[in-house]
Amino acid sequence: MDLTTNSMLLTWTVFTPAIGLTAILALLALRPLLRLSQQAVDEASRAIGLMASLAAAALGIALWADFDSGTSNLQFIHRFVWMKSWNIEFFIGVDGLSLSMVVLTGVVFLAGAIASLPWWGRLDDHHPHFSKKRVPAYWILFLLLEMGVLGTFASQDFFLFYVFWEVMLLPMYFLIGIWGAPTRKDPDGRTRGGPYAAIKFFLYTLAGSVLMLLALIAVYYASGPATLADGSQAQHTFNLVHLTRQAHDGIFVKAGAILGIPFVHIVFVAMFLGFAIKVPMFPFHTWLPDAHVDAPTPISVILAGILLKTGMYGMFRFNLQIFPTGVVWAAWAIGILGVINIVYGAFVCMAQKDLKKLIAYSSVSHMGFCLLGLAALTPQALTGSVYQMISHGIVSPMLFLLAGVVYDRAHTRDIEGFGGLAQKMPEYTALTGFAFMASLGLPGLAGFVGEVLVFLGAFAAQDGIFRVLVAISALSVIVTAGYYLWTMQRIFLGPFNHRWEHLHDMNWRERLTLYPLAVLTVIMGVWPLPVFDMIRETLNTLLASMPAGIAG
Amino acid sequence: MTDPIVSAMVFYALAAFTLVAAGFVALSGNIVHSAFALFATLFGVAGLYAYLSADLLAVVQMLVYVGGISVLVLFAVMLTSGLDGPLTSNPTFRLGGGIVLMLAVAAAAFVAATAVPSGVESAAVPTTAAIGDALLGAYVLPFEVVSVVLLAALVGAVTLARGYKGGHR
Amino acid sequence: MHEVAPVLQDFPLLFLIPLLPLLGAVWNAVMGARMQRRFGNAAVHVPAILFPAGSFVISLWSFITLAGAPHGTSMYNYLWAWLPIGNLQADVAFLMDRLSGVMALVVTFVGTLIHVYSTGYMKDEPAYWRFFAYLNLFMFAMLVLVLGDNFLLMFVGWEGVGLCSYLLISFWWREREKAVAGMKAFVVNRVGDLGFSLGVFLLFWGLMTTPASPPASNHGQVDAHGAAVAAHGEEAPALGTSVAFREVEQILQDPVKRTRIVDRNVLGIGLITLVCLLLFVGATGKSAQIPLYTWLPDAMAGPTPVSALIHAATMVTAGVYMVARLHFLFTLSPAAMTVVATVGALTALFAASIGLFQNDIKKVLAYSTVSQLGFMFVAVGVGAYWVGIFHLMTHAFFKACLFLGSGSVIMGCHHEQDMRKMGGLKKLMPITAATYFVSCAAIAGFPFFSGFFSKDEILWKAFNSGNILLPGGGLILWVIAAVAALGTSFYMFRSYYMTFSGEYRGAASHGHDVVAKADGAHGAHDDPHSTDAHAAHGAHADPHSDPHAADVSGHDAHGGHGHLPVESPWAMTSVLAVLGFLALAGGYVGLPLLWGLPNVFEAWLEPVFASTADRVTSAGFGHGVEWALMGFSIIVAFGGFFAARVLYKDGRSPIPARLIASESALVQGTHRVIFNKYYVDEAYGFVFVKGSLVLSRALALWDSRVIDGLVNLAGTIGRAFSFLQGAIDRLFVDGLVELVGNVIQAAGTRMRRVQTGRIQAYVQGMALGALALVALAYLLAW
Amino acid sequence: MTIGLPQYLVVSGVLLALGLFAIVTRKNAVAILMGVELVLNAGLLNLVAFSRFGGGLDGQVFALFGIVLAAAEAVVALAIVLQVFRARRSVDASKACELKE
Repeated sequence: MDLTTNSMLLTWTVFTPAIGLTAILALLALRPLLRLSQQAVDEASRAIGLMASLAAAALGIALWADFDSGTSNLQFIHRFVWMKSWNIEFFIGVDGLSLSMVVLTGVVFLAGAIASLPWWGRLDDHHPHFSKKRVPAYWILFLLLEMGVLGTFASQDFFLFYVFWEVMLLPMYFLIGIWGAPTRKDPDGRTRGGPYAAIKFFLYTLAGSVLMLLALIAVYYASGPATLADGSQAQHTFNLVHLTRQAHDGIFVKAGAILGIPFVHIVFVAMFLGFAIKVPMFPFHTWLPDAHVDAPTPISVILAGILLKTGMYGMFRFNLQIFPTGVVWAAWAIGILGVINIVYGAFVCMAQKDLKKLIAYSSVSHMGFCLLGLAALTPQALTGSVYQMISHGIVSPMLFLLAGVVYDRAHTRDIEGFGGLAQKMPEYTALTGFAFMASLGLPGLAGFVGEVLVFLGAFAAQDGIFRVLVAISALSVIVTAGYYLWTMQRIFLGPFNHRWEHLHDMNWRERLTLYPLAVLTVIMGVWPLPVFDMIRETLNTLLASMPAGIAG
Repeated sequence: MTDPIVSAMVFYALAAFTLVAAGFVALSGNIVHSAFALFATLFGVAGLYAYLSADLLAVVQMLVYVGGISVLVLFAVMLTSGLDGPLTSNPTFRLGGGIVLMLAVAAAAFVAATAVPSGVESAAVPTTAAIGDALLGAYVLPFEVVSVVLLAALVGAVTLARGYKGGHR
Repeated sequence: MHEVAPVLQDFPLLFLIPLLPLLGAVWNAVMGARMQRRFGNAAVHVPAILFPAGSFVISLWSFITLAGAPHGTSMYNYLWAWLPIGNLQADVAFLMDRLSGVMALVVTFVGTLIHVYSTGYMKDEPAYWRFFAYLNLFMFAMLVLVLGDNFLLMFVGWEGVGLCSYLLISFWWREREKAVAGMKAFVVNRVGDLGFSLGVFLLFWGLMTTPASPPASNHGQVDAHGAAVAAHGEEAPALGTSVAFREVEQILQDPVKRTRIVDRNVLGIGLITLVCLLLFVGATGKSAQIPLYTWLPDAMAGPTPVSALIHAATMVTAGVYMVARLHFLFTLSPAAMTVVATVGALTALFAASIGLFQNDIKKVLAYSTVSQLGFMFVAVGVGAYWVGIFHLMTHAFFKACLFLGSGSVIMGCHHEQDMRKMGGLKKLMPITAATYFVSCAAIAGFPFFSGFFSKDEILWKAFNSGNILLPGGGLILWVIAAVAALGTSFYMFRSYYMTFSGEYRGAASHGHDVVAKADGAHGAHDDPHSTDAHAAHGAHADPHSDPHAADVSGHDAHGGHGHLPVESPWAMTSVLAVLGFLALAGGYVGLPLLWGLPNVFEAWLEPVFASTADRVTSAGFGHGVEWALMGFSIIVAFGGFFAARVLYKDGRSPIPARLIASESALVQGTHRVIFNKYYVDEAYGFVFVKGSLVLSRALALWDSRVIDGLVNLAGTIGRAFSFLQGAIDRLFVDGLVELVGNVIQAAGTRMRRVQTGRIQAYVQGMALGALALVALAYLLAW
Repeated sequence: MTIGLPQYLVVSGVLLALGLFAIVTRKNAVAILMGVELVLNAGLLNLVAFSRFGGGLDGQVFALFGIVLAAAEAVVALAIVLQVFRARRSVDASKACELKE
């Protein structure tokens, strides 16, 4: 499979945000020259930011348009030697799995961008809306984040992946820290707020990526010789395609044990933990609710919509592709942790008082399905897991945008504080109802397809335990319905709470983001075929690399 | 060649004369006495040079030291001690330390002297021509440098002695 | 048993049947509010009725072409592949065979009628458009369920109707308990759906992993977890993997494959039995059988047309349809059939007993629905599938008529649902009364009414069934069912007489405030458990109770004038008339063979269940027994009727009041228990709802305290450690450096005194130094 | 007893001792200079003695240079002493100790 550069379209997609970024910077630099007012600069940077994310989304769709779903090898490759001394190449390429994530990133970032626009005049001054604070800086970081994420999904070189992984991490810290909620003391005296959440998020993910770095180095030194882009021979390689081929020839099995633990196991676990923190998996999930509660709406949209998927994507691309035996070895552990994610997340949701925290924990629960799907290793389960990633990537942004709608007006997210809102905001109620139904997996909407495939695939797995796991996690279907409807009940139904007399229904900016996502949810629920075509070949090759007797 | 005993006797006489004069220089309470004792010491040393058949040196010693420097010292004594009282401005202090130091050095000299193997006595030959050759032969560079030093000293002494235009600062 | 290969005849318009109501729903949802504001109600309900009517026409057309087609053919319409992954092939395809044809007709016909009825009932409702949007959406979901070609598509309809019932029950969401009732319905349905989906997964897995060909070499034993241990070599070709009903049916028709799958067991129970039981759990959720019935009585919080359409005619019958549709599975496991039948019978009796004492007219009808569904499950349980469907159809007619009748009564009495505040409506609302009576007769099983034919057939089939593993076979079922039938006819006529006979007890006219108030007061302080007498001795006794009306009717005023109940508008009464007629004549489609008359209904459904007909055995009782049973059921019907008539007609007899007021603790106790629905609701509420709340609160606390705590602890430990390190650094390392500095400085100050400024001291020092050197050199040399 | 090198060395040693004594104990700056002269002469004497006993003429040439330098040194030293005297009206060495620490 030749890996020479054959198209620049992907590079354009990944670096369009960078172009937008530099445009804003240039604008700032030229500001004194052009004597621009602060207002003009804000408007311009918003326009540039919007254009950049629109372009990225359009390019993503273009990529999908002429993506040949018949083959599983990489397409739109752009590869050249980056650091000769360390055999590191700038190597980006897309197969079905990466492409799905790139397209999803484009869509969600576009939604995030639109949601970051100010509120067209409805803002009261004593609640400074985040979209009016330090606008150019916001958009620069926003586009940097987008570039980081697109790069993460497109890179096929382990080192480059790690670089983009870190690039993705940094702007997120500032976006949550500066534009998030101000620091406050929550009822039991602990300091919470944007900065706290940002630090917690940053350190937590950084700890994970440190583990990943160690694994990266271990893999590099255990890898065999390979040819670089410029044809020269390299002793070791970061190139993912070569690494996969070498892994399948058993090079890592022969690699020496580290600290007495077999190489494959320890590297697998290190990488897995690095990604598990991002998913988030059960014991490492406590950063998610804090990050969501205190992040501004568009940022928690992106955080839930995309950043959680980078963790799962990492597991598919690295843990499953390079260490298939590792996944088989750890299948029980991943499965059980996935189920804990599902059931534990669902039950904790039931007791949440804060709407965003509830949605955050529901994300934890839904990502548990992806873990269970990955562990089951059958075609349906894997497809279900990837599909759940995509559908959750559409539904959870909708949920967070909806949470944003009510927060922008009422400045509180306390579920108990509302009541009978349907009377004042009927359209908003309808949409939230729709989003809740999609999220709890009503058949015919996006949520259901992922769930049913994971259940079906896990049930048909080789190992008996998965049948037990499915039975337990199916319990979450009821609990999820419970907490969503209970929330629906407390906020929208019942007698009207006259404290919210001043609330008004949705404005055009909110409709612009929510209705497209709603239509997308329906399409993905009713007609999942195009997405299946996209990811089918990749998953087949991943499964084909399974040790004999596992491929279900 | 004269009888060795007599020559020894001459040597000892010279040595004793020089040392006694030096003792006066060091120990006399009166600065003027010291000055004149200095004259005598230098004179004694010149004698010793002669005894050592270093004839040019003896003469030069007589010219430079006895004629020049001691007179200069006398001048200095006369210029500086007249004002503040009697000429006995030559008090000694920390006598103890000085005596101890003297005795120690003398002892060291004795020890060193006895330890040094007495080389063979070279013939008493007039040395002036040889020294002249040496001065302009092997030692031409030191000869020139010495002249420069003398000039510098001359100039230095003149400027110092004349003092500064604005009086001393 | 002749093998009928299913012939698929393409009928391109089939997908329109579910699609039209969907279009109606979308149209009303989007445009409804505006249309209603600008053009009034008509603009809303005209499209809302036309779309379902259109789908009724198409389903009728398809039904007719189906009738014309040869045996075993079914109308098929493939749209697109929905979930084509690996060996899973679930696609969006609609199939109308004879069974789903009947169901589609019933759904669309009754549905359209109820739409018409709703125009009258909901006339002055501000959210008129939203109601019709939801109704259309429900029709769409129900039709997807009925016409779905495979499990997953049926599941879409399955949960879709659950959603619509949630939306419609909590239609008047302003009152809190109505919203809560909706939520309860959805969650309980969801529990059932969980069972259904697990059953589907188990079936899919079972089919996929059971080796088709009997393994050659070893013992071919399948281990406990069902993992195919068969061929160690290549993977034996599985039975085939499909979720489409007809394909699974075809697989199970092949005797070799059938034996392979039947004798396979999982966790000690037969695979097929486990699948059927799980699917039946889904059915109990949807069709409100024990134990998941608690949501139906609360569902009465929804508007009455909703109760009629969803909670009587269509949605609740989905469970029965599902069992009938999967007859090829259920007949493979007698155990499952027995469970279905017994649960059905028990539910019938249980619901009937509760129905005896309800005072809210809709609650009575709700429990009667649960009871009638129990009958249907008895039918499909014993393998008499066509009877079950037949009863389903007739029940749809007369129960819808009863509900709509109660609807017009409620509207007439200004939204009063308590029967004790009604009475004497026969004179005031003649049509409603008439249709109500006909339907009561039908449900009770009066001869020549539709209910008689279907229910009697069920009793006979139960009595005569050979598949039941209970001791004495169908006998027990028959006994329970008979008692339930007796209860049914009693409480139905009780409700008839309390509502329509005697004097109007409602807070009718202003003129007679005194009486009304007295009456009202009278009513007010009578809390529920003291109003009804209860026949203490045993369930079998001839239960008769005294309507509260008795002690009041005596001095009741002669029915005041003013806001007296008035007959409902024609839109509602016409529908009542149609349904009343069907309640009367509906039965003639399925006349009993005993009478030598052609049974059209059974003939129609026979090919559908042909493939499994041989497995349904009968206990071999002769016609004589059948005649006897038919006679007995007539006696039961009239018995219930007369008892109710004696006790409740015109509120004359004092027995009910006296029984209620009787001091004996036993009577009081049992009455209170039964009246409060055996406290099942409260038990569920306490165990499940409260339990999960407590668990979730505990987990949330644990999450924020322990796990988050650990993370923060890691943070604080990090901070403490760095502080410690800072201290060490400051004290030791820094300390040493300063120490060195100080030492040097001290030494320096002491050395300074040496600089006395006196030259001689320096010379002396130098001399001594030189001297020391000389001495040293001397010493060393020496 | 013939006069050998040790005798000359003893003489110069004693001369050196007396010179040092003068330098160290005399308060009067000029007396100190006298002491310096004595020390210089002790050194020269040694030079000449060694040139006589075994050394070539070098010793004497050095002694010659030594004398010349001693002269220059004395001139400069006395000029300084005169300046000190002019500045302080006294040549008491022990008083002129401002340069101390």
